[in-house]
Parts: sequence; structure tokens; C-alpha cells
Amino acid sequence: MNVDIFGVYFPIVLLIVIGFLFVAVTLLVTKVVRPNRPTPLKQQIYDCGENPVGKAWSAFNVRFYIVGLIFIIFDIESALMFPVVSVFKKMQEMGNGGLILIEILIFLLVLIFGIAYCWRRGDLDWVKSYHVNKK
Amino acid sequence: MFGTILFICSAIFTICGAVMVAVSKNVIHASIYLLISLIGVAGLYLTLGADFVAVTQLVVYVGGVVILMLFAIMLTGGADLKVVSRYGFTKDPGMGSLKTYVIGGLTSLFMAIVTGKLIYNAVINTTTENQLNMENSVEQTVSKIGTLLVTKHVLAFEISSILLLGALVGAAIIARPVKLGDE
Amino acid sequence: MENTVVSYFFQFDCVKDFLARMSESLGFNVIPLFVVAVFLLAILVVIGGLALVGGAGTLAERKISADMQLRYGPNRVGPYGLLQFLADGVKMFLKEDVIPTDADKFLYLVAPVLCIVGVFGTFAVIPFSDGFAITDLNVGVFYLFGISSLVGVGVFLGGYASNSKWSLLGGLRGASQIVSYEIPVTLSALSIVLLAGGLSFGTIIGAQSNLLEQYSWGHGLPWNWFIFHNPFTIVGFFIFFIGALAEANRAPFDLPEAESELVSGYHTEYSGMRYAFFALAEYIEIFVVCGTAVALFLGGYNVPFKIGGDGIVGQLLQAGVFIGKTFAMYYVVIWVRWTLPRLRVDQLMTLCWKYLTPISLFNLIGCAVWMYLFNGKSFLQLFF
Amino acid sequence: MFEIGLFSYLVIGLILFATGILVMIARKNIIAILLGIELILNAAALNFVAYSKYSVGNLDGHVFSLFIIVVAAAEAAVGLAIVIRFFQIKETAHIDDAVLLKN
Repeated sequence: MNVDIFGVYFPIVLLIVIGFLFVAVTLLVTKVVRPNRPTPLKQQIYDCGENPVGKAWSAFNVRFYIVGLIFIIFDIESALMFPVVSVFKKMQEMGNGGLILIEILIFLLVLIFGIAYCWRRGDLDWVKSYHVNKK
Repeated sequence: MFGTILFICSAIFTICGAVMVAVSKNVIHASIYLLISLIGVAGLYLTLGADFVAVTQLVVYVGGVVILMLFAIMLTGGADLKVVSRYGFTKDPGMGSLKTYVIGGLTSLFMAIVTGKLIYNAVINTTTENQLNMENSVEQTVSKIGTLLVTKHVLAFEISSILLLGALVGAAIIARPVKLGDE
Repeated sequence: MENTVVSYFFQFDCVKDFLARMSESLGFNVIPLFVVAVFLLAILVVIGGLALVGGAGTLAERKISADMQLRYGPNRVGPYGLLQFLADGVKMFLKEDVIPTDADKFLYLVAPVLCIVGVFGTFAVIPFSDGFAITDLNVGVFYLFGISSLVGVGVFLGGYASNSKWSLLGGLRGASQIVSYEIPVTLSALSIVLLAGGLSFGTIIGAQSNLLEQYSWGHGLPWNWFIFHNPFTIVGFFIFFIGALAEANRAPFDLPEAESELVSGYHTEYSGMRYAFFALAEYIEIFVVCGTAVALFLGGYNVPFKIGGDGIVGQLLQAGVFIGKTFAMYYVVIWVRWTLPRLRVDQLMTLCWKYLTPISLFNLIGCAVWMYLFNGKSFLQLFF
Repeated sequence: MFEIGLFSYLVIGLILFATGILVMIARKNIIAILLGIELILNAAALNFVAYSKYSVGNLDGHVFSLFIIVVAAAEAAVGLAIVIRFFQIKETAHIDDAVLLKN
């Protein structure tokens, strides 16, 4: 009577496959019933009614990258924190709560230092990024 | 049964994604193929019973690294292939030419053969007697990893926070926009 | 530890007997078939139900907004306009599918798929009841954050692939907003994981069932919820809720699709069914994040006084309680949308990085210290 | 049906590694080279987990691959920052333009 041990992951794979199928089948079905009369004007990109000038794919502002950068550091941090935090209760019951608390605090304080530095240097500002070093 | 199917599908995803990264001509497409390949690797982790590592792969790569790559691609001029350098002479397109592919192919083939030989020798000499019982390993990977992180590998855990601090501060300094009148 | 719908059914002897007899009479092992069938059925029910919720969400949004602005709202199709969303769906079906000539065809196709897959993947761990969660992974919460980050990639690619300036701006804004607000959300979820001592939704909700042992009648009543566990979690709930609003691109954080500045944001160039995928993903994601907030902070599926017991009736009641709480949250989300004005981009980023993230870091430390000092007791347990 | 064992995972890791090397050498766009590096690091992490299951029998391999993921992400963050800085100065992301140690 043993259910396959991968049974717990099976529904995830199934859901992802069904997600793909959902999109594919719906697009196929609509292909049958919908009209299809493309004209060059209709297939133009919307640019407030004017003819579009140039491509949209151009270099962008660097602040998006800074946001992504701080995000990824905290993302990794949370990935490392999740298992540690989930054993806190168990460790507390075993009497090692103080030790693990100190470990968590050190880990977090180092990162708080990092974000405090970024805050101080103005990396967290969205608008003022260019006037940081004026003083 | 399901494990086998999952393994085969994930392997196909991984390898096809990696190969498409190597051959696609558009760097944004390449990063999407990288995403597919990384999801395949996460599937392989699942077949190995490493659920936490698989989900970490998903969180860090899919949510983090790929988005960061896409941002960086947008910041460096999108997928435009600048064939002509600003000094005026033509050079290889950004996604490689036939010459680079031949050289790269030969090099990677050579390294693959050498590494494959090493792996083969290693596998022949490795006993697979004491492999984990699947039932137990899936049960509590998270708390086991957590316990390892706060006991045996605590130094690596704390040092990784220093590494992250260094990466954050360093990358923020490097990527900070150049000020007018600063130089 | 890891429960699925199938393992719920396997605890009944009659199911086991039935399967054993079927295997004998048919001459082969029917258990794998049964497992697949149950999973498929459960998944189809959940997807169907949530697609309905997504469709009805558009109607609810219009009706509630009309209610708040003393209008009627849609009232022509069906009684009280209840069938309006079906009419909208049919219209979407019959719309022409325009792909701009300059668009990147491959990415244009991939982007809605990523959004849909990212949202559908989260269904696997939504805890409707302690037996009827499709699967209760022991990395549940973390998995939910991981798979839903596909939506961010989908939004970015949707904006990029269209090759329109509005779309690209919307996509960039959307991606940066989704990733930045993921930090406060994850950090508040971390503090809950710390208090519950496990990542699976089963553990987290089980920890909110009954805190005061001597008053066992108080099962599932509000004081057991994690939101009232200690002062930090109250703040944590609001941070989580604000972050969840921003992650689902809801007003007042709907900058990626701000009509008045970006036409329609990252899906400006999408039409017909492809647009419907984005909209569906967005409306279902609201349900998912509300469900997550309910599971983490508001007691999840715990039925007050444990009415219904553990049988099938109890399971249905639990699902009812969970869905009811989630719909209440859904109402609050819509209410917020029609009450608050939209933020500017710089205000959005300031709110995330200078207020929510430091507060949630402080919260996490506070919860850890509370856990250590009071041995995991809740505020109430200190007095009773 | 073939038996899934340590060897299958090592072969997949090998293919990933070789493809990563190919990407690193063949590509001229710096970001594409970083994509190759990610592939190589993933191959290493996969091998760690595979050995952890089939040979060692404890979860140290999982922890190691966690740290590999951490280092890979940090490396990607810093690497991309360097690329962006390079692009700000040279207005190109082509590896052949990075020939000077200064400016």
C-alpha cells in the first residue's frame, strides 16, 4: 500500500504541465473561432497614434539594476535563513536557543550593516541617485 | 516509475536548455533558455530527494539571477548585436562566430573527455552501498539542513553573510552611476 | 509529514479494501491509476474553481466599486449582471489575436505562459483543509515564493517582447516592483516560520489551532492566530499584506499597468486571449496571496470550536472557513483599490526599501528574541 | 528501462559543464559568458547533491550546493555590476573591447 514516494511532487509537475496545456489548448481553440485579418497598420506598435519612432529596446537607467542587486542579496539571505529559522523551535526545546539566536543575530546584523551602507550612500533613493556625492 | 519519468524530463530540459544557451543568437533568448535549464536542474534535485535545494534553486535563480541578468541585458543595450565597434572596424558578432564555436567546441570536447574519464574511474571505485533511504531523506531535509547550518557548517553560514555583504557593497559601488563633474 | 489528497484518502480502510479488490479482479495494480486519477481530479477542481474565482473577481471588482461610488455597475447580463464575466470571457475568445510585426515572437508567446504557470504552480500548496490541500510539501511556504517569482519574469518578458515603449516601461517597473516587495513579504513569512517551527502549511496552521491547553474549547478562535501572537506579528501582518498587494500589482501599487501614465503597462500590445491570460493570472494571484496571508496569520482552516470533527464534513467546513476568510481578504483588497490613490514610482521604492524592509528585519529579530525570552509563548499565554 | 544511478547524474553534470565551457569560449558578449559560468556552477552543485545521495549518505552535499548557489548568485551580481560599469565607460558589452586594465 505504499504510495510512490515522489507522490508529493507529482501534483506540482502535473500542475505545470496543465498550465502549459491550458495556454496551448485555449490558443488553439481561439484560433478556430476568432477572426484573423491582419493589416500592417493594425500590427503596428501603439505609440499614441503616431508612427513609432525607433525601437523600444534601448539602454535603460541603472537604478533598476541596483534594486535587483539589493533584492538578490536579500533573496539569498532568506534562502539561507529559512532552514535555520525553522529549527529554532526545536533547538529552543533542546536548550540551545541562545546559541542559535546569536547566530541569527550575527547573520542579520551583517546584512543590516550592508543595507544601512546602501541607504547612507543613497543607493536606496530612486530619484536622487545622481546627486549623492555632491556634498 | 514517476521518479524515472521526472528524471528523464528534467534531464531533457536541462540539456536542451543548455545547448540552446550555447546556440541561440539572441542574448535575451539565451537567458530564457538558461531559465529552462535551471528549472530542469531543480527537477533533477527533486529526483535526488533534495527538495530544499530544488526550491532554493527556483527562488534564487528564477526569481533572482535571471531577473538580474535581464535587467543587465537591458542596461547594456538590449539584444542588439553591435557588429561594428566604435573604432570603426568590423569584428565578431556578440554571440560568437564560426571560428569561436569551433575553438570552443574542441576545448569543451577535450575537457569533457578528460573529466569523463576521471568520473568514470571515480564511479568504478565508488561503492554505492550506503545510499540514503529515500523515505527518510525526503521526510526532513529542511530541518536536517537547518541543523547542519547551525552546528557543523556554522562558520560557512556566517561567512556567507560576509560574502553577501561584500557582494552588496562592492556591486553597489561598481554599478553606481557616474556623476557629471565627478572626474 | 507530507500529506497529499491521496494520503488523506488512503487513511480510510474502505478505500484500501476497494482498491485491493479492484486490483484482484482486474488483474493489475490499480493504485498508481487511482493516485493519478485523484490528483488529476483535485487539480482540475482547484483550477476550475480558481479560474471561476478569477473571472468572478473582475465582476466583484466592478460591482463593489460601483457600490462604493453609488453606481449600479454591470446589471444587464443575467440577474444583477452576474453573468457579465461569462460575457467578457466569450468576448475575449472571439477577439482577434494581434501580434505586432516588430515584436519578438518567441518571447511574446512565452510571457503569458510563464505568468500562468507561475500562478498555477502555487495551487499545489494552498491549504484548503488539512486533508484537501493538493500536497503539503515540507518546503511549502518557500516553494510558494519560488514558483510565484516566475510571474515577475513573465511580466518583464511581456513588457520586453512587445517592443513598445509603454510596455517596456511597464515591464521594467513591474519586475522591479515585484522583486523588491518580495523581500518584506519573505521576511514576514520568515518570522512566522520561526514561531511555527516548520515550513509546511500544515505545521504553520497546526500551530495556530489551540494555544491555551487548559481551555480546549477555544480551538480555532482568533486569539490563537499568529497575528495576535505577539506585537511583532501584528506589524508583520500589515507588512505582509502591503507587500502582497504590491506583488499582485494591485492598486495603490498598480504602477506596471497604470492607465493614466502607461496606457496599459506591460500588456499594452496584448489582445484577445493572450491579454486574458495576464488578467486571469493577476486575479488568481490575488486569491493566492490572500490565501497565503490567511494561512500564515489568520488561522488558516481552523474551524472555531472544532465543529464537524475530522470527518468529511469537518474537511468541508475547514475548506469553507478558509475560503470564507480568503474572500473577506479579497474584499479588503478591492476596497483598498477604490479608496487609495496610486503611488509614484519613487514613493513605491521608498516605501519598500526605507520602511517595509527595515521594519520587517526588525520584526524578524524581535520575533527571534521573543521566542528566546518567552519560550515561544504567545502574548496571551503569558497571562493565562 | 535503464537504472538511474550516480553515473546518469554525473553524465548530465558533465554535459552541463562542457556546454558551459563552450558558451564561455564561443560567446563574445560578456553577459552571455556569465550565463555559461552559471551553467558550470550548476553542474558542480548537481554533482555534490548526486554524490550526497549515492555515495556519502548524509546531507553535507546539500549544504555545499546551497553555498554554491549563494556564491553563484553573489558572483552574478558583482559580475553584472562590472559589465554595467564597463558599458557605461565603453558603450559596449563586447569582451574584445576589454583590453585595457585602466579606464
